[in-house]
Order: sequence, then C-alpha cells, then structure tokens
Amino acid sequence: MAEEKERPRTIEAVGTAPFEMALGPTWTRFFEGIKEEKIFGTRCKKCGRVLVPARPFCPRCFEPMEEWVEVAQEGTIVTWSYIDYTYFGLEDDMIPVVPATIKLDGTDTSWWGVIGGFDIKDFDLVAKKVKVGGRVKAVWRKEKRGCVQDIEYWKVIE
Amino acid sequence: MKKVGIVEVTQSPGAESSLSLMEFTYKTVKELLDKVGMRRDEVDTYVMASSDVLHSGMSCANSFDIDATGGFLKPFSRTEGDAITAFVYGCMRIMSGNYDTALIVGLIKGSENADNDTITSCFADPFYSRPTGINETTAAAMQMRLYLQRYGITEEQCAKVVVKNLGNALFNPYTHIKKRVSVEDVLGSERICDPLKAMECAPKSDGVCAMLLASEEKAKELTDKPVWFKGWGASMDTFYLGDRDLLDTPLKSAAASAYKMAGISNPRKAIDMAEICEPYAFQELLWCEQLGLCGQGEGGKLIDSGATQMNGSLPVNPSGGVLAMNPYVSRGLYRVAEAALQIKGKAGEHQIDKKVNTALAHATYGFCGQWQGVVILGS
Amino acid sequence: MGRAVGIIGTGQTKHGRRDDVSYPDLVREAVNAAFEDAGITPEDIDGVVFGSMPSMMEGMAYNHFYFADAMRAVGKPILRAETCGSTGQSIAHTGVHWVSSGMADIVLVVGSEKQHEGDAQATMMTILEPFLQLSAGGAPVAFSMQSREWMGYYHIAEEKAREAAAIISVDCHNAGANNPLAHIRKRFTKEEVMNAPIITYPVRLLDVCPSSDGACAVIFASEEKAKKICETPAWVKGMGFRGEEYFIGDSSKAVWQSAIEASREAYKQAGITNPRKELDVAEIYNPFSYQELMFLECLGLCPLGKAADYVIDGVFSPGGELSCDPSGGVLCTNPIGATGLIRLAEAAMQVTGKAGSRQIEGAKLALSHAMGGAEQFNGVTIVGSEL
Amino acid sequence: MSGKYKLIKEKYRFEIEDFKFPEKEYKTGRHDTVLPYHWALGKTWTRFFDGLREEKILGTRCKNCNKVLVPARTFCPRCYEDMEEWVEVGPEGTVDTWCLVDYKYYGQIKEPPYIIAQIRLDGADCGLTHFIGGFDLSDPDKVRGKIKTGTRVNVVWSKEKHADIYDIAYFEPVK
Repeated sequence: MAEEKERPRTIEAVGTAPFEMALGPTWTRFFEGIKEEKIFGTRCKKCGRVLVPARPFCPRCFEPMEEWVEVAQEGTIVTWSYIDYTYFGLEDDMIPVVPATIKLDGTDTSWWGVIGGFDIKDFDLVAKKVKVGGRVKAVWRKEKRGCVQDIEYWKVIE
Repeated sequence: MKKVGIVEVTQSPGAESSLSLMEFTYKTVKELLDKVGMRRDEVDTYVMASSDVLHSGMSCANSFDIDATGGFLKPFSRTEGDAITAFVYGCMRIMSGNYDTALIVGLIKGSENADNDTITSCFADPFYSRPTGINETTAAAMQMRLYLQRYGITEEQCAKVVVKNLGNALFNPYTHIKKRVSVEDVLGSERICDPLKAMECAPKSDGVCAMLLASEEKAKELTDKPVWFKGWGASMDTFYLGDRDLLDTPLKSAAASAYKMAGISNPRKAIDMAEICEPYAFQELLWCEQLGLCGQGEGGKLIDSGATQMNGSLPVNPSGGVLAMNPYVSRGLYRVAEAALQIKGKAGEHQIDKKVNTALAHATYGFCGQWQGVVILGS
Repeated sequence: MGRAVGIIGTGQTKHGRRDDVSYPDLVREAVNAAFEDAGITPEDIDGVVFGSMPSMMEGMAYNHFYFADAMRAVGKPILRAETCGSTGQSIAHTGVHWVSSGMADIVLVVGSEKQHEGDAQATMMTILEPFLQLSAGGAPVAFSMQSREWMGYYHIAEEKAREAAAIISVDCHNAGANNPLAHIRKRFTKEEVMNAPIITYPVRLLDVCPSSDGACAVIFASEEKAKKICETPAWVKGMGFRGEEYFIGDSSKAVWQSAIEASREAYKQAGITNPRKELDVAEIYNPFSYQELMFLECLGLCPLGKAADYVIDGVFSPGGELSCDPSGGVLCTNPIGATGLIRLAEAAMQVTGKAGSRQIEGAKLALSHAMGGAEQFNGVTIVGSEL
Repeated sequence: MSGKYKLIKEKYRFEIEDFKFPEKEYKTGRHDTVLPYHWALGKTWTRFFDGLREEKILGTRCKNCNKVLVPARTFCPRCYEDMEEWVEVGPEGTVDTWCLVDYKYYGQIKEPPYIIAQIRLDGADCGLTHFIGGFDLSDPDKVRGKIKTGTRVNVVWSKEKHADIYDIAYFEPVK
C-alpha cells in the first residue's frame, strides 16, 4: 500500500454512454424466433452456406440472404474455454464461465454459447465433460428478453 | 503523381433508418457495386471510416463493419475520424500504384447514439476542458460570438445560411431535414447556447456514403465521366481553445495546400461550386472566408449577395449541407460525393445551372474546427 | 509499388505502468525519441498519422486532437487509422502509402496506448455485438478458444502444445529482460510457465501479455529524402493486410486465413519465397503464447499444424534458424495502439544494426506483424537493409 | 460523464437508468457502455491542481517565446520546449469570448443555464476556460448587456477544495 501512495495522482471516473441499436428486419425476425425457442439461420443462394445467427447478406458472396432455415438446437463443440478471472463488469460471483463455440447441425458456422447444467466450479469435471467434438443441446430460459442469453446454457449430451 | 478518378457514388436515404447498422451499410455498398457492375471481390482495396464513439456502442468499429463494407479477405484499412480521410487514403493507395480500384465507405447511425454533445465532450481532456463544459456546440458558440463582434456579422446573416441550406435540401432526396424555414423562424428558435440558436445547429443523422475510386486507366474503363481528384490539404490546430485565435483556423493552410496541389491561384475564380461542412450555420460564412472564397470578414456580404445560392455565381451546399444532414463521421465523404455528382451533372433536382468544372469539398471536426480538410475535384 | 519508402527513425517510450506522466506527455516522449533518432526537426515533417485503440479504452475520443501539440502536428495534415490490435500495422501502412503516393516526402507515424487509464478487458467486451454474441471474457477468452480450436483441428496433444507455448513464453521473457524499454523484465523457467494458474483455459497466467502504457513513433521518408537524411534507412519491402468476417464462427480460426493472405501479399512484394530461410528476424504479435504458434504456421514460417514441433526443436529460439521476438514481443510489452508499430520499429532497428543489446548479428531482412479485432485482422510489414 | 447504472449479471451488461431515447417505431436493443477510468495527471497537472487548492492559479513560462500559458503545461505547444518556470497569474482577468448554455444533453456537467467563457487572466498570454456566474442568467438579453468581450472578471473559489478544476467555482464580473 505504501507504494500506492507514492504514485503521482490519477483522477478516477466512470464513463457512461447510452446507445440504442436498431435490430433491423433480419435480427428482429431472428429474435422473434428466439422468443419461440426457435433458432433461425439464413442460406446463401450462391455458396449454399447456412449462417447462424441469421444474416441480411452473405459476407463472402455479398448477396442478400433471403432463405430462412430453422436449424437444429443440437450441435458439436468446436472449441471451448474456462473463464476464471474478473474485470470491471465481470464480478466474482459471475465466474467461472465455460464459453464455447458450437456448430449447430446443418449449419456452416459456429456461434458462441455458455456450457452449464452441472458444477462448473470444478475445473477437472469441466475438462472431463466438455470436449472438442462433444455434443450439446440448448436449454432455454423461461423468461425471454430477446437476446442470445435467452438460451440459458448448452447442456452436454453424454 | 498518378491520377485518381471517382467512378461512382451512392448514399443511403436521408431519413432515420429502421435497418440495423449492418443492413444499412450493406444496402448502400451493394447499390454501388451493382451500379458499376462489379463483384465485391473484384475491388482491389477497401478503406472505411467509422468512429468508435459514434458507433452504436460497439468499439473497434472495423470489426463489426467489415462484413457490410465488403472487405472480407481484401486489402483493407479504416480511418477513424471524418470519412474524407478515408477518401484521401483511398487515393493514396491507388496513387502508390499498389491498387487500381478502391471502395470507400463512411458510415454512422446517429439515431443509435446519445446526443452529439455527449460524444463531442469526449474530445476534451478529462482534467480541464471536459469538466468546464467544452464540447463542439459550446466551442462553436464562443467562436460565433467572436465572429459577430470582430467583423460585425449579423445574426440575420447567419440565419440566412440555414434558410438557404434547408431550402436546397428540399431538392435532395438524400437529406434528413426537410423543412422550409424563414430567417424569423431561425432567429426565433430556442437560444440553446447564446449566440447559437437551435435551428443553427446540425441534427444527428443516419448516413452511409460509398464511393468507388479508380486509377486513370481503370476509371476511364468503368465510367464515361470520371471525376478527377485534383488536390487536397489538411491541417490541425493546437488543442486548447484558450491558446488559439478562434477566427484564425487551420483551414487557411489546409486550403492553401489543396489549391497548390490543384494548381489554383485564384480560388474565387477557379472554383465553380463548394460543399462545405457547416455543423453550425455561421461556420459556412467563416469557412468561406478562410477558403479564400471571399475576403476576411466578408462572409456576411457573401450570403447577402446571393452568390452562394443554388443559382448564384458560387453555389455553396446545393445539397443542403450538414445543417440538413449530419451523419457525423461520413459527412465529409458526403461533401466529396455531392461535389462529384455536380461535376458529373448527376445531382438530379439540385443540379446547379452552371457547368461545374472544378468543385471544392470541405470537412471539419473538433472544437472550432480543430481539424480541417479540403479536397478539390475536377472534370 | 510506387515510390520506395524508407524508415529513417524510430522512437519508443519506456513501457510499463506510466502513471508518472499524463497521456500527451507519454506520446511526446516517443515522438522526441524518433526525431532524435532521425536527426531531423518537426519542420521537416509533411504529415502525421496517429492511431490507438478505440475511444472507450481511455475514455478520450479522437485523442489525436489532444495529442496535436505533443506530436508536433499543429499546422500539418493528420490522418488517423485504426483497426484494433492491428492498428500499429495499419498506421504504418497509411504512412507508407502516403509517401509512396508522392503526396508527402516525410511522414511521422505515432501509435500509443495508456491501458492503465482504463479497463482493457471491459473495453474489449464492447467489440462484441451485444444481442447476438455471448458477452463475457474479453480478449483472453476469444484467443484461448482459438488456441483450443487449433489444437483440436490438428490433433495436437494438450501437453505438447502447453510445452511449446511455455518455450515461447520463456524465450520472450528472457528477451524482455534484455530490452531496457520492455514492460516485463523478469525471467521464468519452463516449469513456472507450465504450472502457472489458468486464466482462461488452456491459457495460463504466463502465457498472457501485460497491460502496458507506452507509445511508439516511426518516421518514413521517400527514397530520395531517406538517402539524404539517413545513412542506413530500413527499406519497406512489402506490406499486407487482411480481415475476416465479424462473427467469430464464420471462418475457421485454426487456419487463420487473414494471416496467411496478408503475409503472402507482403512476401510477394518483397520477393520472398522461403520466409523461414530468407528472414533474419520476425517480430510476431504474440499477446498470448499460443497465438505465436499459430502465427508461425500462418505466416508461412513452418508447415501448418507443425509449429509445436518446430518450437520444441528450438527452430525459433535464440540461436535457432529464425529469431522470433528478440524484443521480448507482446508477451513482455503491450500498449495496444503502439504494439503493432513497435514490432515494425524493432524490425527496422534490427536491419539497421540499431537494436543494441537485442541486436541479431547481421540481420538484413525482418518481418513485423500485428493482429486485431475479434480474431479478424492481420497486418504484415517487411523491412530490409537493402533497397 | 456519469449516470446511474446497474449491472445486469445474466446478460453481462450494464444498463443506464437515468436516460431514455426517444420512442421508436421499430425494434431496438439498448446497449450502454459503462467503463472505469484512472486518468494520470502527471507532474504538471498535479502541481497545477495543488496550486488551486491553495487558491493560486499557476501558469508556466516558455524560455523560448516567453509566453505564459495557463493551465500550466509540460511543454510549449509552439516551441516544443519544456516549460519549467512556474508563474502565478490572475486572479483577475478579462473576457475573450463566452456562451450561455441553456440546453440539455446526456452527461452534462451541470444544470443549465451557465456561462462558459475564455478568460485572459492578468499575466497570462492565453485564455482560460471556465464559468462566469454569480448573477441571474435567466434572460439572455440581460446577460448580453452584462458580459462583453473585455469585461473584467475575478475568481470565486469553492469553499471545499479537491485539487481539481472545480476548486475555482466560477469567475464573476468585477464590481
């Protein structure tokens, strides 16, 4: 602490700024699906890929993506990690978190989710249950807010 | 130096948009590519401009924006700050000989951000300027006070800029504010930051502007009437307002460099029309002076003379300017785009009567115009 | 390529926690050092390029306004480029294009960050679209997941990857201890690194870069001016920059396409066909030791999927075939907006024999690199002692 | 900028409670940023603010151009020389220019109306940005009658001092 006092002064502040984003037709429709426990992707007419979450256009072909596809709620873990540190906005009681990218069946991309449904405080248990290539399934929250966190977690299928 | 031509431009509709930022950007870029008949991957390089604090709360704006700008796995860069810098950087990339075509995009959805002044307060240092309330509006109001005093410019003359520009905007489908107003309306509007009145301040708008640039050979291949990049200049002022003469801005040196590069000795004679960035009405007059389009202290006379009207001898902001449409980050690229459209003769209902051979586009941001940039285009 | 461009001076601050100076004074420290190194005065500068991380990092928007005086940019044209972590490379490319285009003869490029003025990971979270992407974990999570994906993709045993990552960490920390400007100047053993606590699996504490305050300035000049001003300019031989899709899952991050293509373009311009053999030094952007493994592959310095073997064999260690990050790399110093430019400054110092205690004997050709975004952007610049 | 905010833990997000956007006819999502800052003053600002705490306004003189700049600077922005000679300026000065703020925006520093001015303190060669107050600001025309370029003003100190710019409460016209 002695060292703290000797430091030249700093001014402490919290900066806040509000923002409000338009979801636009594509993501409005996507979240309507989420509220009904459905996951929608869109298919590119040119390259044929199905992207999740649904997109207005294919970033590679640059063509509008107009074909909507309801995709599976089960998929394969592409990769995962284990968050065990904090920063401003991620407090002690919010960790650990097991984030993963999951390739849903029938899609050509993976998207982010958190894995849960068991005691994730035990890292060894997590490392035993969560595997690259392992299968997972969506578990929904009862109350939906219209964001990806409406999927409470992804449950490992043993 | 190599020549660079503007092949084509597109602008998003002026009204507030219900599209997501990604869709909003994509539409304008896609329209540009379709117009020139190119695929995304056929363009050599991409330079985009967006701003982290004016980007709907998402920082590292280029991360989110790359998809919609079309830059996937293409040589790519991004300028942060006014999009006129993306235009200039795009020109540099072509002039260096590395690339033949460059797609430039400036984008913002002002409707998704907090008030303009919430954001512009963040330009100020946190110890002194910010806690004493400096933002672009309060800085501009202090600048206006000096301008009125030193040169006897009247508040009516400043109000006339609003009347002219909003009047012009009625003929431009890509503007945000569509309203015919009188000098009395402007003078009677709320005195929000005396001497500035509410109607003398630009709104915050949603706007994407996209532009395809090409090397001389390629430009001639892609369009019958390329608009040529003839010169540019930019300059920066010292940071603290108290250290400056607020009426002697770096625009003079920015303009001087641009004119030199374009070979212009008498700007008033050489320039056929100008698109000037005037987030505050009086600034159009002050900037005209500093650009050498009229004498020092003669900005008031210039607007009184009618020369800057759409049918005048030196039309200024026939598009309606920033007072009618203020997509903060992309507004400088809008100025270039509008100047280019006038040279091409494709400005539609707001095409000015006289033939435009040389046009000036100006951009500024920061307190009292701390950064100033000028681009000269030619037929 | 247009006009040839040379680096005639570089300057860096002492990096670390720099609460002793205000942000503009920090920037001025690097700018002064660059002018001193180049032996020119600010009057000689035609233009300035500035870059840093997003405004949210230090709570200052468009801070080139604030630094106008510190950079001696008053009365001069200034451009600002920014591409997250790869900003340092992007601003360098802006400077090179500016000179190369013929519109300026001498350009000063400045990158800076004062990470201790904000919360880096909380800031990183603001990169993610808030409704569609999971929002927790900051940069370590994104890059840890990438590491795990890479291990899974090439079936690299976890222990092997962990050992290779530890070797990189040990080498970088040894090099950092040797660099008077580095933030972290402490050596560690392989065992210490391998057994450090997990931050974000599989990444451990000593696999992670620090948060640093620091600035870097590099002065670029046209061929004619460079030859006149400087006895030994570092010539820009090649550049490349590529970006991938925003949504992380849209492309494979195990095979990092943007790094592959960015380096390919740079090698092509520089006429390099066998980078591991031809390069003398590589300053790779390695905020996490695992990422360096991936970069060794994607920058073409070893075959895809083989980086761990090469590193364990000592190919990229001191005395090996190619010296990587003799400055200590990002693992020892990471003022983000400056980091990519520091890579280039260090590469330029190496090929001009100015690297002091960290000089690689006889270095003639060096690669510098940076990456940024949500695992999206990669930029490469190659410099050489000969035009 | 500061406001009331809360952390929505299950979303890993903050929400600012004291701000509302205008109603929109289309679907939107609120996404607020709340971030902590620790801005380093460095030695020059530290000494300047220490001076304010002792009711002294300090500038620095450039050994090259001889100008006195306030607030104190580490270096002269024109000459780029270190500024090492400290000089006390004020407490009176003249108004260079000013504006009367009477509108609201999110993150505003104080309740309008208030006057922001550039004040050239006696002994200084530049303006100092600060407030002018101490009288009724409700009628802009009356204020225009009272404050002009060249009006003499005098510093009014805050009773409680925190070694920051608000140790000066405002400037008031000299009676």
